[in-house]
This record gives sequence, C-alpha cells and structure tokens, in this order.
Amino acid sequence: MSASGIEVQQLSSGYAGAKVIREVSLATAPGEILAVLGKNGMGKSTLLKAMMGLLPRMGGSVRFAGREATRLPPYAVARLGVGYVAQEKALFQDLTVEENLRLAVRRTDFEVALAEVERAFPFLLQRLKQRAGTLSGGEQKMLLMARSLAVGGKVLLIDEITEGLQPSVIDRLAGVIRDARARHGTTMLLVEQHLPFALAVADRWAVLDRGEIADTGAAGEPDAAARILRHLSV
Amino acid sequence: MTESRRLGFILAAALLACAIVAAGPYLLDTYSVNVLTRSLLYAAVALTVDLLWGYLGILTFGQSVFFAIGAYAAGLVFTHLDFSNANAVLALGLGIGAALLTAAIVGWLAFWHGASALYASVITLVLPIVATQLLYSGGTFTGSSSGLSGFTSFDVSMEGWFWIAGFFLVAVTTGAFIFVKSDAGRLLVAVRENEQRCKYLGLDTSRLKIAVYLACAAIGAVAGYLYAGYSMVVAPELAGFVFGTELVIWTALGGRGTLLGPVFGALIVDYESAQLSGDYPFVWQLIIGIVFVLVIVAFPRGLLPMVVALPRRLLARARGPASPAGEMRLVRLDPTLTQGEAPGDGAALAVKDVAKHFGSLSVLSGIDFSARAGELVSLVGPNGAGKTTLMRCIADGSERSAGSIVVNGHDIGRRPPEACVALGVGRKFQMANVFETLTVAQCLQVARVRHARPSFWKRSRTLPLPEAALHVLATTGLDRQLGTPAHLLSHGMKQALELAMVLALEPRVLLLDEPTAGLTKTERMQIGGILTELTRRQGLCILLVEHDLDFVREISSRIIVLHQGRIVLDGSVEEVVNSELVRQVYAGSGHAGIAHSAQPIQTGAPA
Amino acid sequence: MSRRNLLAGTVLAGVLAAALGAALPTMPAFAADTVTIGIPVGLSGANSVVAPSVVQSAELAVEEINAKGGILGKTVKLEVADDASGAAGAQKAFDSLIFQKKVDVLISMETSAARNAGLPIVNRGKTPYIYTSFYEGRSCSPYMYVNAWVPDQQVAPIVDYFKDKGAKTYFLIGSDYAFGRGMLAFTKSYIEKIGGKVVGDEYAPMDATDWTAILSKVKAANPDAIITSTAGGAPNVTLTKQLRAAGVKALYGNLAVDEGTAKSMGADAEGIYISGSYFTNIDTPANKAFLAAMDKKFGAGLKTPNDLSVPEYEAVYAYKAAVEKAGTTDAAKVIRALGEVSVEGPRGTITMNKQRHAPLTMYLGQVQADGGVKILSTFKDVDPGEQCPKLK
Amino acid sequence: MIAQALDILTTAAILYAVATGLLLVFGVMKIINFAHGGLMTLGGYAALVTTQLGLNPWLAIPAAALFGAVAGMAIERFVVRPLYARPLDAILATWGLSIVIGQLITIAFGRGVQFAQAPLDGTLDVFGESYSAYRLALVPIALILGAGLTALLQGTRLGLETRAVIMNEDLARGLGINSGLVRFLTFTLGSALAAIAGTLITPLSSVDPGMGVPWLVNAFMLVLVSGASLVSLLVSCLVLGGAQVLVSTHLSPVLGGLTIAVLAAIILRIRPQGFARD
Repeated sequence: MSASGIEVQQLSSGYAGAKVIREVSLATAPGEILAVLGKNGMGKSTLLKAMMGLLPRMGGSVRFAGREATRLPPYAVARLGVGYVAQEKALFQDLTVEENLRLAVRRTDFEVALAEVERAFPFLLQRLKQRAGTLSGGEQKMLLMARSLAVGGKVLLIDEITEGLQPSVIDRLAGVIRDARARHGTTMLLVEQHLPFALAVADRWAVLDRGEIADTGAAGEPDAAARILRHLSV
Repeated sequence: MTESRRLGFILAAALLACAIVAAGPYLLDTYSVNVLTRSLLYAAVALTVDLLWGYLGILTFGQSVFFAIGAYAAGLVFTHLDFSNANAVLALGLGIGAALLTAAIVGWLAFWHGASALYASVITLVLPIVATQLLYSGGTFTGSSSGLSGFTSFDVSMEGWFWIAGFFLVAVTTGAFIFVKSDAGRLLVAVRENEQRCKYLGLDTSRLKIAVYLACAAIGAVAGYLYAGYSMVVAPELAGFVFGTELVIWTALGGRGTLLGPVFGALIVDYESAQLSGDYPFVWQLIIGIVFVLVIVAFPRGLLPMVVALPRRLLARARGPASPAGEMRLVRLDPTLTQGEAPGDGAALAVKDVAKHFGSLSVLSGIDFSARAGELVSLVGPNGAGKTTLMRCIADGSERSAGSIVVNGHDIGRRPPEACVALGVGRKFQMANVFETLTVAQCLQVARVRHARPSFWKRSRTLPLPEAALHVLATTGLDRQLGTPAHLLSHGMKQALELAMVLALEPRVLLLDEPTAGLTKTERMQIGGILTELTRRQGLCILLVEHDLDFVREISSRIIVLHQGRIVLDGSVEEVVNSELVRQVYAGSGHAGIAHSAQPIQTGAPA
Repeated sequence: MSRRNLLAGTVLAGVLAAALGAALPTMPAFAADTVTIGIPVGLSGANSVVAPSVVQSAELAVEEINAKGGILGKTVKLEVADDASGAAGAQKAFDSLIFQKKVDVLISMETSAARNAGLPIVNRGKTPYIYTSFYEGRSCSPYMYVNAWVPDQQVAPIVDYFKDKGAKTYFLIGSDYAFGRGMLAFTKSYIEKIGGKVVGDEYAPMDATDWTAILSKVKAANPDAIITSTAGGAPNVTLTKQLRAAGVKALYGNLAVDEGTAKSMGADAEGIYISGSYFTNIDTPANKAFLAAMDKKFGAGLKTPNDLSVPEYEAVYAYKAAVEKAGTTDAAKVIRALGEVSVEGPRGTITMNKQRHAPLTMYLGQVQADGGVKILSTFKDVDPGEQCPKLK
Repeated sequence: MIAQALDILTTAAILYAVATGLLLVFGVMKIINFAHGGLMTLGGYAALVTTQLGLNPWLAIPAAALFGAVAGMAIERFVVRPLYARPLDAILATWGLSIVIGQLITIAFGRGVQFAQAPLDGTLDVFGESYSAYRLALVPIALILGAGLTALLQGTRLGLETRAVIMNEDLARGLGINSGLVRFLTFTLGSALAAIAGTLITPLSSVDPGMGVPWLVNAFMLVLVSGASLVSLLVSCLVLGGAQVLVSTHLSPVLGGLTIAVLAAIILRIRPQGFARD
C-alpha cells in the first residue's frame, strides 16, 4: 500500500479547444477528506470528470492510492477502486434501486455491500425493487451515496451531493460520510457549494477560481469560513 | 483575386470542360461515346446527391426517383401520346412538375422543424421503394417490370446526345459550383454544421432544405428526361433503391462536399463497370463494396481530396505561404437604420406565468416578470435553478409548458426560434455556438442573411455590420482575424464571435447566456461596456445569465434571482446584493429561509 | 498521414491497381475470317441462375459448328456480356457488344426489361437479334426474331388438361410484373373462353417472398385449380413452399418453373403441372444426341439443359442457316433470311416465320417424386398467334 | 377470421424474430446496422450447409448463431468501431458490407436459389383451420427468442450493464463498466440473432445471396418505430405486421408490401419516438 490518497499534479482539462481547469495540483493523505469549493462555472465538476477520465486530460497526472490513472479510461479508473458520485443524472432512473446498486458493485459480495447500505440508509432495503426514478430528490441522493459506499472503494469523488437538499438530509449525509471514513479509511474529494457541510465534514479545503486553485487551508482553522466566503460572496 | 476574376476563372474552367466535351466524340470510339453519354447524365444526379449530402448533410437514398420521374415523363408521353415537339415540351414540363411535387411531399415529411437527420434519410429510403412498386403495378401504362421501350424520340445523332449530356453536366456542375461558393450557398454548410444556430439566427432551415431539395429534384428530372430521350427506354430500376445507393457510393468514393469528386466518381465507376462487369460481374461488385467500406471508414472525405492534396501540397511548397483568402472589408451600418423595430408601447419583454416541466419534474413554475426597453436584467441563481431553461422558453415558442411570452407587443405563441428572431429576439448560447468550419467573416455573413439577401452567385467583399457588432469585433481583436476559420479560435474568441453574430441580427431583446465565460478580465469589462451602451443608446432590452456576480453588479439595472425554478427575488442591484436570502442561496444554507423551495422528503427512518 | 492511414492507403491503392489491371481493354477480334456472336445474358441478378446453362448450350453449338468448318468457312467466336438482368446493365452489355466488340449477331436469353433496353441500341447498330427467352409476347422490332414461346402457346395445354380433369374454378397468382401480368391476363381470358371460372387473381410485389395473405384467400376460395406465374427464383420457390406448407391440395399449374428448379425444390415440387417447349425427357434422336453432346463436353460441370437454354442452342444454328442462305453476314440480308430458314433441334423443327415468332411443339409435364418431369401429352406446332402484325 | 388472426400472429412473429438483432444493436450503439440483411443471408447458408451435411435441421440455429457471431465480431472491430461518432456513415459502411457479404456468398455458393430442409413440414389444425405447422411454430420460437433476450437483459450482469449503457453511457463508464466491451458483445449478439433469423426464414423462403435484403427495410422501420424496447418492438410487429396482412388481404398485396415502410414513416412524422414510452 502506498502512503498516498489522491495525487493530482498539474492537471488541465476542458472541452474541445477550451481549457476549463489549468494545471491544478491537489493531494490528500489516505483517509483524508478534501473539500473543493468555488462558484459555479469555476471548473469544479470539470476537475472531477477529468480525474475520472470522463473528460480528456490535457496535461498533468492523476494517481489514486499510489496507482497511476492518468491514461486510464473511466471504467478502468473505477476499477482501481475509485467511486464517483456525479452531480446530475447520476442514477439510472429506469432501473430499480437494487439494479443501481448491483451495477456499481463488481467483485465484492453483494450481501456485504447491502449490509453497508443498510447501516447507512436502512430505508433503501425496503425499496430495492422500486424504480430509482420514483424516489424523491433527497432519496435519490441517498441512493447515490449508498451506491458509492457499497462499492467499498478506497477513494470517493463526490460532486455537490448536498445540492437542493433539506438540512436534515444533509446532516444525515454528513454522518454517513464521517462514518465511512472512520470505518474504512476512505479518501474523499468533495466538490461543494454548501459551506457549513463542507467544513463540518472535510479535513482540508481548497477554493477553485477560474480553473485554478486560489486558496487552500485546514477546515479547523478559525478563519476558514471567512476566507472561503471571500471567494464565494456576491 | 477580385470577385469578377474569380467568376471569370470558374467560367474559363467551364469553357475548357465544354471544349473537352465537344472534342469527345472525335477522340473516343462509338462504344465509349455511348456509355459515357449515360454516365454523364448519372453524374448530374450524383451531383445532386452531393449537394444534399456533402453540403447540406442530408444522406439521401432516393435521388434515383427524380431521375426516374423525368425519364418516365418522357417515356409515358412519347409512348401514349406519340412524339412531337409540343409533346416533348409537355413531357419536360410534366417531368419537372411531378418531380417538384414529389420533392415537396418528401420535404414536408422529412424536413419539418425538429426532424432528425436519420429520419430524413429514412424517408428518402422509403421513397424509391414506394416508387418502384408503383411503377411495377402500373400495368401496361408504365410497362411494369419491362418498362417502356420502342417509343420515338428526338432525332439526334449519338454524338449529338453526347454533347447534350456533356453540356448539361458542365452547366449544372458550374452552376452548382458557383452557387455553393456564393454567399447564399454558404448557408448550406452553415445548416449542416449547426442547424440550431441557424435557426437562432432567424433562418428558416426547413424551408432552405426544402428549396435545395426541390432544385435537386428538378435537376434529377431533367437528367432523367434526357436519359429517356437518348436511350429510348425507361425501366423501374431507374427509380430503385439500388440505383439510389449507387449514386451515394459514387459520391462517397469521389469525395462528398467537393462537387467534382462525385461527378468524376460517377463517370469513372460507371464507365469502368461497363468495361469490367461483363467479364467479372461478381468480383467487380465485390471490389466496389470493399473499396466503398474502406473509403467510408478510413477516408470519409473520398478519393478526390486525396488525389488533389498531393499536387496542391507540392504547389503550395513551390509558391510559398498561401496568400490570405479574399479580403473582407467591414462596413459600419448607419445607426439610424439599425434601430430595428421600435419597441411597442408596453414592455419589450413580458413573461407571464411561464412554467416548464419534463414529465412530472417541474423545472420552472410561475415565472412572471417584464422588462422594458433599455433595461439590463440579470438572471442569477445556482446551478439547476432554471436560468437557461427560461432563456430557451423565451427564444422558442414550443419550449414552455404553460404561460405566455410577449416580445415587443407580439405574443410568441408556439412559434419556432426563427420566427422569434423575426420578432426581435436574439439568443447567445452558453457554450460558444458558431460555425466551426466557416471563417469569422463568413459566420457574421450568415448572421446578416436575415437583413441582406445573399447573392446566389457572388461573394460579397464587404461586410456591413451594426455598430455594436463592430464594437465587439474591435474590442476583442476579431476584426483582424476575419479570415480565420472559427474552429481555430480560442474559446473566448468564439464567445465574442457568437456575441457579435447575435448583435448582427439587430435584436430588440437580447438573451445572453454567460457571454463572458472564458474571457479575460479586461475583455469582460469591455463587453460589459458594450452591453450597457446598447441598452442606454439603442434601447435594447437585455436578459443576462451570469455567474460572475461582480460583473452582474457592475452592469445590471435589475437582478432577478431564480432558485429551484422560481423567482425568489426581483429587485435593484442594491436590494439583491444586500439580501441575506441571496447569500444563503449561494452559500448553500438558505433552504430553510425559502419556504416554497422545501420539498417534502420521506426518509423512512429517523434522521 | 498517420501510419494507419498510410496502411489503408496502400491497401486501397492495391485494390485500385488490381481493378485497373483488370480493366485493360480486351481487344476485339477483328479478323475477317471470324463470325462473332454476342450473347448478352444475366450473369448477375435475377437471371444468373439460368444464365450458365444458356452460355453452355451456346458454347456447344459454336464448338460443333467450328468442328464442321464454321459458317461460310469462317470460325465462329462467342462474346458473352453480363446485363445484370436489368435495363441499365443491358444498355452497357449491348453497347459493348455492338459498338466495341462489333458482333455480327446478338442471341440473347434475357429479362424483358433488358431486352427492351437493348432494342434501341440494336436499332442504332442495325444488328440482327434473336431473342431466345419465353416472354409475355408482342415485342416487335425489325431486327429481332424470337424462337421461344409466348402465352398464346403455353397456357392452352395446362388449362385444357385441367378442364379434362374436371376443374371448374381457378385461382391465378402472379408476381406484379410484365411477364406475370401478361401470362395471367391471357390465362384468364382463355379459361373464360373455354367455360371455366376464375374465382380470384392476385398479384404480389415482384420481390415478395411472403405469400401469407394471398394463400389465405386461396384457402377461402377453395378453387379446383391454381395457376401461378411469378418472377423466377425466390418468389416462385417461396410461393410453392408456402402453398405446400399451407396444405393447399388443388391442381397446381406453374407457368414459370423450369425443370432444374423443380428438381432442386424436392418434395414440394412433386405433382406440379408445367408446360413448355422443352423437357430433357423428350424422346427424339435429336434431343438424345444433344444431351449426349452436352454431357460429353461439360461432364460434371453440366448445368441441366432447359426451356431457356435449348432455344439459345437452336438460335445459333438458325443464324448459321440464315447466313448460309444469304451467302453473307450482311445484316440486312441475314435478317431477311432468318425468317425463312428451318432448324432441326432438340425441340423439333423450328421456323421463325409467324410475325418474327415461331410455331412450337408444346409439352405438358408433371413433376415426379424423383424430381424428373413426366410428359403427359404433346401438342404439335402450336401457333404463336398475332404477335407483330405490322412486321412480316 | 381465424385464418386472418393466425396470419397476423405468425407474420408478427416472423417480423419480431427478424428485427430483434437490429433493435439490440440500435439500442446500445445508436447505429443502424445495414449489414443485418447480409448477416441474415449468412444464417440462411448456415442452414443450407447444416442440412447438406445431413444434420438435424434444428442444428442450423446454433450453427447460424456461431457464423453470425464470428462475422459480427470482425465487423464490429474493423468497421463499426471507428464509426461510432458518425452514425450516418455507419449506415453506409454496413450497407457496403452487406454488398461484400452477398458477393462473397455468390462466389462461394453461386448465385442460384438453393434449398435447405425444413425442420417441420405439414399443417396443424387450429380451431378447425388447417395451418402451416412451421409458421405456427415460429410464434413460440419468436416468444422464446424475446423471452430469452429479456431474461438476458433483465437477469444477468451483462444484461444489466447493457441496459445501463443504453440509458447513460457516461454514467455507466463512471461506474466501472467497460462500455466498449459491452458494445462489442452487443454487436456480436445482434449479428448472431440476425443469422438465427436468417435460418428461421429459410423454410418459408429460399436460400439465395440476396435473401436477407428484402427484410432489411421492414426490420429497420420497425426498429425505428420501437425505440430500444423489446416490448414496444412486439407492439410494432403486431400493429404494423397486422396492418400489412390486412392491407394485403383486403386491398392489394402490392400495397401490403409497402404498408410497414409507409405507415412507420408516417407514425414517426407524427410521433418521433414511435411506440416507445416517453
């Protein structure tokens, strides 16, 4: 095992002809949670997609748990044990809850995975045969989270899981994330706009501004919220 | 090269081709003259396939039908009414008329607003199947499977027919060449490249497609008419799917989108197959099949560009760097003429109770606001708030689920985007949306088509633009890159180009979706300046979606905050900036404060 | 260019070079001491099944003639061209034979579409032309002779036989094309003339292989006899198969099936009545000698001679006779002579003297369990009727 | 009445068997495989070879599946894969392939019509109507085919992954699904199904190098009307196949031959998603 969690060096990416992120470098220790914040359109989602290989990497390198992922296609990155929770359309709406879970779980025993889901969101076990599209918005987010946990991967990349959610649900997600890290030592990268959630869950934070890292710090520092808000505020 | 020299050059080439045709019968044996006469006519039909597929992007399997219509018009009239000069004219008229009618029906089916390219191809695939079956079931009238034969036709020698077919092909090819290189012809490529952008530039793309389709049908019918007059026989296979696909194969082999490629492709393959298929019928078809697959997979541009590329590259090396393509001069339109329609009495834009939902998912509901001429209203809100959806509803009448939208006093009803543009709406998309293969100047020309009818044979050397568009070009330096193809521009430059294109429409209500994303700080401020000036001096009403709140604060006269598909705040810049609500929306902790946004959540377990 | 493109380019260039290499013109034989016979035939397309047998019988005729000193002392040479069984291909084939290979005569077994497409070219080239395929009739050209049957000759044997068997109601099924329509229109009028009743006539598209709806109608009408005239090959075969599968038990006359096809259909073909001017079972010395010669020349590669290939064989001899009668290969003189000469062949003695068509001896046969055709009755010198009253 | 009902039922069954492979490929790859007709022909010749070797005619089905699958693998790897981004070109390239397949078969087997032995002969009595046994047998065969395919898609890991790729390829890739492999396997399966369909129609039809092509356009139209669902394909086959039988019976077989193509074009004009749900 390597002593590293996520290592991103000088990563650039974007769409045809337009770099959205430029030479972004990030690193976490194993089991560390890093929150990436920033306004809309600053490249946060692009960063995650490029790490997964869903967008072309236009330079730089990506490693997960010490293993090279820079040139891997998305499915191969996922098989390194990297879970990805996309911001939009991240569930197969026409598949059942169970099928959504099964798709993510590869080698792992599905029963073990279900136990993990039960621990976090027991209500999902009663809904296994229900179509994911019929779940409410909050429930869908919980299913998304559950799916990532069920994989039991070493690394999780989570894109704005809190968007549009009730505070009670957000609290619960925070609990689940902390629990997962405590039990499995999962390394996580959270892209967030929800500042209180980010600071409550993460160990460290970084602000992305116009495709570049503008500021970083530890979540425990007293002036963290103020520093971040300076970048987020109107 | 000046415009007249360019046209002179094309005409000289055409004359040279005519001379070759004229010499043909003296250089070739009778056999080749005979075979080539038909090949020349087939090539004219292949040319129409290229116009439709190579330029307009419509893959058509059915051009054979128009050829057959022209041929059968002659065959039927000469068989059942006998040949006379009057009947010959009648047959030509009937052939063209029937082809146009058929094309109009097909066009109505295949090119409606929102039809996919696949669907259009499907229709052109069904067409020859139906046509062949009709001919078969025509009994003695159409001659069924045997076709019609033995009718009298024009008393013209074999050489005469060769010349007629050859001159016809040269004329059609020259005409098509001049057209596709003209200002109007460029629209074909624009539609193929980006039909959506064309519609939002006010072009009725369905009508354009149908018009080109009709013209191609008429050319096909004339070729078929000549074919019947020459060969004195018509048969159902002329209308068939096999001939239809053969035309596509010739076009693909020769090189789609080159006009000359398909012409030579048709001539060479058809002539060669006459030579070879007698000796090796199956092997010949196998070779054609393999070469066709290979070309489609490995050389989608066809063989002509490959053949031409080498000498051209050598030539370019000998000649040194290419001289810049025909220079384009920008001209400022008189501002008094570019005011567009005067704003109506009330608001420039009135949005009443607009809602949009996809199935049970509600994206927008109860959107109600209006904006006067001269106002710059910014729409802000987090991702997924419905900002872009709202823009779409204003620019395309078929988008919204409920409510009404009035632009300059006209209800947009269910009008398509091009009609909304005619009412004065201009829309810039979020991702830069330009014509990638056209140059900057050409993109702007396409945007001006609504105001200045483009020439069908000339290329304009001047580009008259309203001041605002010129201003954007000058500010961003695009005015020095008029000859650069758009795909070579940086992301920011594309954004600026698209903004200039939309401004070239002289809109009264301007919808801008993140117009400055990807621009540098100075460029953004310059664009901002232009926008405020447009509202102040020309009385435009601008609706702006923007994430850069600094920028919004700087230039807006009013701000509307959208959250989860609803307007949560509509007020002055001051009011919004100081609002705790907005801060919460953006910092992500504001849910509790927004009563109606809370969705009931059943969690099934205690939190 | 990337390496992959380069590779693909090399392959492409290779294929093109091969194509061009094959394209090197085959020089026409221009020796004054040869007579060249052009054979446009459907080597590909619908007629490609029967075309090899046609070419074989022409080859045999030419070999026999050359062995005996040729025509007027000149060696006979064959030029075969593929017409792809259709109009466009026929134009190329006729162009090539008439203007490039400069043949002295065209002898062709072709589809009606191909023949019609070729005729204007024949008129331009003023070449004698013998058409050797049975067809729907009434195709006329001053340059063309026909030595195969037309509906007027073929239909009567079957219908008369069915009448004798007690059939009163008839159902007609055809492919919707000129031959199918032409044959059945004549059949219908003939049945009505002799007092029978047509309870249904149905046409399917020419390439149809699904006869479901028509067969349901046949079963509903429950006729005493069925007469079919479909496009050759797949439509004919599928109709027979589906007719048998549907359990239709009526008398079944098929106007479009040839002996070879019937044989290969196996059990499904058993009991079908067919009528024609040639069957391999014809018991004459001329036919036996012909079959023996074919067998000797082609051995295992022999394509069974049939009603389309034998007329081709005889037409070569008819041309020989006409040239010898005219004393020259001059087109105008040969054309006049073609209507006057008689040829003794496997089908009997044939003279194309009835408006460019020929009276023929017709046979009624029935397909047997072993696939062979048993000849039930013979009709001597059946007249082709009014085919080209404007030509003599 | 009964005869007509059986006609409709069996016609729909044949169409269903012919169109499933095309539907599968279109659903997963959004590509219209015009080589489908050529692959059907391949299946027909597999049946021919099987019976010529004196084997049980039913063995033709696995033999055809094998031939089709192998051909499908080659086609996917060398022709279809480079064309994912150019769906219209894929139509053309696969059409070119069907020409190539047809000519190769012609060179190998000759142009002639050949005959494969039918696995079932004779008629059965259904409600007093004697009806072709093989046609009747096609109904359960089509149902088994549909059920088998549904079971594969609904009940296996591969099926689940395939459905995931149909619904959202990006998302599926993000979950560790090798969508390229799924496409490859789908095309292979679709090709095998095409060849099986070719075998199934041989007892009704003849075996010749062009035998698959007349089926192509109808199958293609049915697939477009059905979207990517096996259930809506069943509905389309019953509705359009039924319309074909009715038009052929009551108007004219010539119009009947055009019914599916014309009706489908009109349905798509009015309702672009056809019979598919949303």
